[in-house]
Amino acid sequence: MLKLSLNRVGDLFAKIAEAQALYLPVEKAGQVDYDKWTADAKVSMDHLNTAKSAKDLFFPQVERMVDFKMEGKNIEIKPHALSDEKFVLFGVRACDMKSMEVLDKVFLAEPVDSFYAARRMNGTVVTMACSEPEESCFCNVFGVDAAEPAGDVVTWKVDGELYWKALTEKGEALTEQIKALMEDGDEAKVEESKAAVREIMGKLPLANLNLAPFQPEKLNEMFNSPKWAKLSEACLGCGTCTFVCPTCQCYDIRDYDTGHGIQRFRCWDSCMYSDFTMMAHGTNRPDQMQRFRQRFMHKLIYFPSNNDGMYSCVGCGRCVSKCPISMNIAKVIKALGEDKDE
Amino acid sequence: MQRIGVFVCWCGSNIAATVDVAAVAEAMKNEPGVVYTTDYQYMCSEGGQSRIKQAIKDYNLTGIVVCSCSPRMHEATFRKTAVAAGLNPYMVEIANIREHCSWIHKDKEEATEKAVILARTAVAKLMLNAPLTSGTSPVIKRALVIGGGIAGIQTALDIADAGYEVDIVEKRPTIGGRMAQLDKTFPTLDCAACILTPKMVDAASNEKITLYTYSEVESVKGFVGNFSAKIRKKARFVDATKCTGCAVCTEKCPSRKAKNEFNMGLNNRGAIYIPFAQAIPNVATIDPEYCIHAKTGKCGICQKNCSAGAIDFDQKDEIIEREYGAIVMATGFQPIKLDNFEEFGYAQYPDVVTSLEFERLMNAAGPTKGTLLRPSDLSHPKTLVFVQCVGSRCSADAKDGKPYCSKICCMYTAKHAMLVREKYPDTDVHVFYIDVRTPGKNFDEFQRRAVEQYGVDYIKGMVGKVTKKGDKLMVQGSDLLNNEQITIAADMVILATAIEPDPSAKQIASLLTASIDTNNWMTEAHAKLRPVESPTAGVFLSGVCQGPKDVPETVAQASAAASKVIGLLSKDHMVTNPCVAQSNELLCNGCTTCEKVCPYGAIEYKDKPIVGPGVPRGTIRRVAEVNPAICQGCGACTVACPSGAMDLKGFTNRQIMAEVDAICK
Amino acid sequence: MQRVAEMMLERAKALLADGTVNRVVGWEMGEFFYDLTPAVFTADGLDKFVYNGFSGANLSKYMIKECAKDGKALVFLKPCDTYSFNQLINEHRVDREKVYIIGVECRGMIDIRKIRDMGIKGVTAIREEGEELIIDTIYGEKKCARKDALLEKCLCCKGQEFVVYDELLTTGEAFTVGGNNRFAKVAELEAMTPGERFAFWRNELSKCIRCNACRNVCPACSCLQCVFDNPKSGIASKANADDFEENMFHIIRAFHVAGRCTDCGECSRVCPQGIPLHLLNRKFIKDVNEFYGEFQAGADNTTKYPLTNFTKEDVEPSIVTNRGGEN
Amino acid sequence: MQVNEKKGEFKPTIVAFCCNWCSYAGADLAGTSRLSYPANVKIIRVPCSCRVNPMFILRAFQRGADGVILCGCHPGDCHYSTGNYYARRRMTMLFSMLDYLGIDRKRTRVEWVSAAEGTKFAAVMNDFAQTITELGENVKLGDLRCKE
Amino acid sequence: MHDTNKDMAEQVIRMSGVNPRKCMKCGKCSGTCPAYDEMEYHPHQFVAMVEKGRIEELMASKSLYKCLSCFACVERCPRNVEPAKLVEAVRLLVIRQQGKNYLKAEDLPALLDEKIPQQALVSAMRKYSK
Repeated sequence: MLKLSLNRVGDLFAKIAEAQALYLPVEKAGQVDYDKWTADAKVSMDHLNTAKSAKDLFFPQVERMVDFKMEGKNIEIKPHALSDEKFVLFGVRACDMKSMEVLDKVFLAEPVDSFYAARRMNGTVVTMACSEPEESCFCNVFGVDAAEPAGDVVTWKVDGELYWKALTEKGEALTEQIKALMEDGDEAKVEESKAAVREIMGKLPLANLNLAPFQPEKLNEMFNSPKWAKLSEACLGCGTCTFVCPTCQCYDIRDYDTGHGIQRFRCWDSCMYSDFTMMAHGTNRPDQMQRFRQRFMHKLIYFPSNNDGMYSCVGCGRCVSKCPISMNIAKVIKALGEDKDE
Repeated sequence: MQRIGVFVCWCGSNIAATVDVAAVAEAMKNEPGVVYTTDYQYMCSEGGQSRIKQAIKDYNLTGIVVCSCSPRMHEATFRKTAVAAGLNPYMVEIANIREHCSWIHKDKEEATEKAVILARTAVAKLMLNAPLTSGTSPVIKRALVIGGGIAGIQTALDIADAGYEVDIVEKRPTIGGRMAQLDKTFPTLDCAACILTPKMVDAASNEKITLYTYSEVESVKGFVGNFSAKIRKKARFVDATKCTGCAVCTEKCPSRKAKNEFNMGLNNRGAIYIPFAQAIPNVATIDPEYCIHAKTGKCGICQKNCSAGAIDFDQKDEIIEREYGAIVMATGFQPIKLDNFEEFGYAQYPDVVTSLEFERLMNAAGPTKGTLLRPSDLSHPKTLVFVQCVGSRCSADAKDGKPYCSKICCMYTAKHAMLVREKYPDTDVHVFYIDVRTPGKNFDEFQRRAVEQYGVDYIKGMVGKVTKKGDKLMVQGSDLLNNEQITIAADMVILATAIEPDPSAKQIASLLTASIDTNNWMTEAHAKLRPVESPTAGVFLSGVCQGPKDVPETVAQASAAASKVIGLLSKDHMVTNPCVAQSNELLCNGCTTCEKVCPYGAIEYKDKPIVGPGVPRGTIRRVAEVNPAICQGCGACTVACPSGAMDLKGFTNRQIMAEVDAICK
Repeated sequence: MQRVAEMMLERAKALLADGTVNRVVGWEMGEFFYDLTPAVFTADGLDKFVYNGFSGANLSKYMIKECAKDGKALVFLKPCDTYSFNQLINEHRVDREKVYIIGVECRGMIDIRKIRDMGIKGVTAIREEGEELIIDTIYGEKKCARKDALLEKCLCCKGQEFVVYDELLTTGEAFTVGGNNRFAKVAELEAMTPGERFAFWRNELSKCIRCNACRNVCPACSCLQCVFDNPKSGIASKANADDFEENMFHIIRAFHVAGRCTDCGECSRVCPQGIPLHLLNRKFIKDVNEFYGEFQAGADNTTKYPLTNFTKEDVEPSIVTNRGGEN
Repeated sequence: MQVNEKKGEFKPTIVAFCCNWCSYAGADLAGTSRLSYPANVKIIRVPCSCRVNPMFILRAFQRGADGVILCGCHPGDCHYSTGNYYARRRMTMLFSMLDYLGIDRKRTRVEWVSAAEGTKFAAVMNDFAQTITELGENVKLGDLRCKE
Repeated sequence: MHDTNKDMAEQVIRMSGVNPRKCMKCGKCSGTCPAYDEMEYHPHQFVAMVEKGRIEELMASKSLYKCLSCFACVERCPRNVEPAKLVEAVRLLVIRQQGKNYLKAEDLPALLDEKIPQQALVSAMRKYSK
């Protein structure tokens, strides 16, 4: 394990950025999101969760897929090049790291999504353990240890020092690049901080959400629960929850006529939208209750059914804090998990 | 997919000298949808047109772009050409490469490049064109004239002369209007009754004209060619078919409290009355407000004295419903109320009168039988002061009065002054004026005659106040030319009162969704080019309801309105402009924003069953519906509509954006 | 506020009991003190009914949906919410006959984001003690002044007038909320150079993720299908593919609600990216006031809205293009 | 935007929306009178200035226009009586918003040009083209995808 | 027009809030003025002279103090020109120029006539001091 004084992280970032692009939490107009590091970027080391999740780096909101060029009446089809930018993603929290496992299940399963795969291959993820969890956090419910994230490299912030430990080959390679800045670190201090964080995690208000009822065999019962109507009643049908969610992975494919040709791109879609999966005959989920139900059934029942029990929620709490009407997965788990209908 | 032909015109050398027409035709070959291009010397010539027709047939074209002169010049020509070849006329687009290109540019390369872009733009628009069909709506061959003054009478007579049925609705018991109250008319000084009453008789006797006197329009529905009106025929309590107009009842009636409206309230009339001797119809009317029988159930003197047995106390209001193709507003005017101009003492002193009251005092059929006697003591006035511009030309923010010039006062004041001096040479007549405005045939000569021949004393200045001293009215005013303040001891003061639209105009305008201005004058469809039409199609303006006018102007406008009505009624069907707004009911949320900006009242909101993808069966929503017969296609509603439900056929959002895209490409 | 909340519950029960209404639209208690959800209650769910400093959500727009249902609904509206409701009446989006409105006193609503921005983490409960907020967190008790945590819209409170209601529940106690000049920030931006303004808005609008929360919460955005969702409109877009689309969406949205926006502030309140969207709407409101005379959307049911109206003496667009300063 | 390779100078793209009854006819008169204005001004005919949706103006900038001008009948002379009054308010508001967003306010303009004002039409277009040429290429409100 | 006069005219217009251009020269103000005969310049001339910038002449004229401030001209002007307000403004200009009021409160007792009604006193103060 290596360490570096937090006062010198600037040097660390500069060093990393020498060899590849560096993305990390940056404050812009009062909001912290992943952005490219520059010497004058306002890097936020303390912010717990970025507003948008780390998935943006691998599955961006808009991705160009193919161009159609028109010359006279001829059309030429030009697939858009895959991203070849080598980059380091720094400061990913345990929950967002966990979300990559979920996304990998979707995008790296056959047929492999080449856009996603290219970005995954080119990216090295440096995670950071949490030190001050929020009341909206419930990653522990999904088996995530906020104190010990996965990733290519994991870091801890303890007593003014950044502790650094490579976990994978990619991580080792990155460590080689920056080793000169580092000194050896003391594992015991990190262990101490891990224990403290785990203790807080256990005491969080949402720490005891009960996932036991959400089993594949309960599909019909859950689907037909009368509670959905009440839960979805106030839903605005906006895409906030899906867009800030680190695991939501639905997209739409659209064409844009530039006047000289067509650019085909994909962009995030939201199952909360009224035109989600709009088919020739219309939409297959005509009311908001059905759309709302889809989102949570997918996260809690359908996805685990198809992926060895892996829920497609990681408990990051973004929907808890961002939903305009404060309706979120935690409330859904509680309501549906209760034994009896109210 | 469209199959488009592009036809590039040389216009002789007008275009070809500056634009490489062949290059334009060649460039268009690469545009999506274009299957044929050519160029020719004169596309609008018979040769050019037949080439277009031939190409439409040979290449099975679905639409054509003609690159030529302005569409304002030949769009109609090429539309006809397209129709002759079996195309829809709205599948034609014009690229204006003459006025907007070859004529203003010198550099051939530059002009050619621009012509290509203009042609491409027209193609891009045409790609999204859809065939449009002009709608038709039947025209009901009957006109309604609201108001039975000289304007309404003249309009009705002209329409009837052309062979169409006309109904006149007049709220008073007789037609004739204001003109019937006048004594003489300027500048010829012929008697008003002598020229008006024959017209009134004509109107009554014309078999095409139906008079609804003592009647009011209650509601109007529909649109141009197809109005439906409800007319309330108020109960006269006299059977008009029996009444002979002998007027015995009017003399016997014991109720004498009602002011005689015809004489501007200068004397009283009976509760049963005929407004004046030449009234049309010459039928008595009972005013229930003053009728003793109506109040108490007793009296009945008129009934006893009526040899024709025409009195019918049980008569009820009657509602008549009729359909009309056109409606003419001829609601006229009234003098404004002067109660707030306390400086002139109108409300205090009976000898301060308005000009219209003075007309009655001078009139042989008036309360003084034509002898000029002042109201207070019925003495013969020796000194008369006329004041012009009373209540006219006031600033718009003034608490009373009107901001406009009432137009007729200068002339009738000159007339009054002249008549007084002629009839009573012993009088002194003074006129206070701010300006004397006499534009009109023989008008200035007339006013000069009053000064030069009749010695009327015109004083440049305004009256500040009128007070009473003994039996004299002390008129204090300024004489600006002599820079002095003068006081004239007068026997009578006559105020040339501003005129305003009849109060019924506002209400009727709203029934017709016709617009009125801030002073309640009716608004014209175009101030210069369509002065006798209201912006609401099928509604026409006759006489003073549109703005102050004298008699000859009123008659001229009345005939003009009639000719417009005749033009409309001569059609069996109205062909409507197909480039009108259309609301997509699936998108319309019923917010009524479009309705608020429509200048024609063409948009109505209706509960309609909505059928479409994602719409539950049996859904009924309140949505906008555009009446294509009324819509003129300005497009104001399309921008007001936030949901994009409202679009304009022929100029759709998509079409205009395609044009933008093609230009900016 | 507690007293008003009790009165509200009492009235809700009474109106349900006597059959005046068959449901109640209000705010439902959440997991924490601050995460209230708008909800429709019947008699047996009222134990979760709550009205406190976090009842910021404007319930007016829900009434569009409620009016399509049978029977009459009771809704609680704060003074500023009544403007939105009135505007919805003007646009024929709600049926006044199907709604029973109780206007409720409001002393300003709290913005949890402001509390978080103070660096207060792990909030589990908040108590209002006079002008102070006592905040329980995982990391111990914190305090802050109530006025420092108010929503932007409350700092510029429209006042305590209700423009539409059936009955009112107020304590009658005197208090003041807001008092800030709502156009101060707009004026500040106007005073900047165009370059600075451009940078400001790029910085803000580039955060937009096009989640449509602003649009979907907006009482003025009540189209059945938004032009941006309609593939036939020619301008449909689901994501901001570039800077232009970020600008376009917000300009068009502001334009579509111009003259109809009551300045209820919901757009900014719900934006997950913290974009001050109200500054766009307030610019239009300020322009309307300056160019065409003071206008408050929803204040009454008769005045024409500015963009469906005109006077012959209106200012020319050159008033903008000829503004002084650098271009 | 087109850069004329030959001359190497900036040639802005300018879109002019003209109402059918006054301004389009005014443009025709400019043509009839052979009054020249730059060729990069391209006219789109609309029935009335009130038909012009702010969307169209944004669209033009998106697609690469450097300036957009709207011409209509003089206030009071609208063929449809009131259309240009609505257009005037809408454009005032739109322009003010664009300025507020820091977008060059001189790239948009409204002019009232009657059918008799061919001279004015040409003068306005010359002046506007000059202004836009001086401002240079529109970068603040364009869509990069359309410039590829 | 002389420049100082022009400045003064603008000042009078600003102070009075009167727009002399609204005047249509009907003379009703002079027709109604009870003090007309006492005046060198009459109300309508006042308006015209302010419009033409002849302020110095007005300031020098005794007419200024013949105006009773009865506001009849203001009341009756059909164009809302409000001539009396111009008179007041010019008086003020005079006071400002000489740096003192034409009449001071202290001077009153000496001038006091028992028969003067209270209203006249108040009106005099309004006229002669600002």
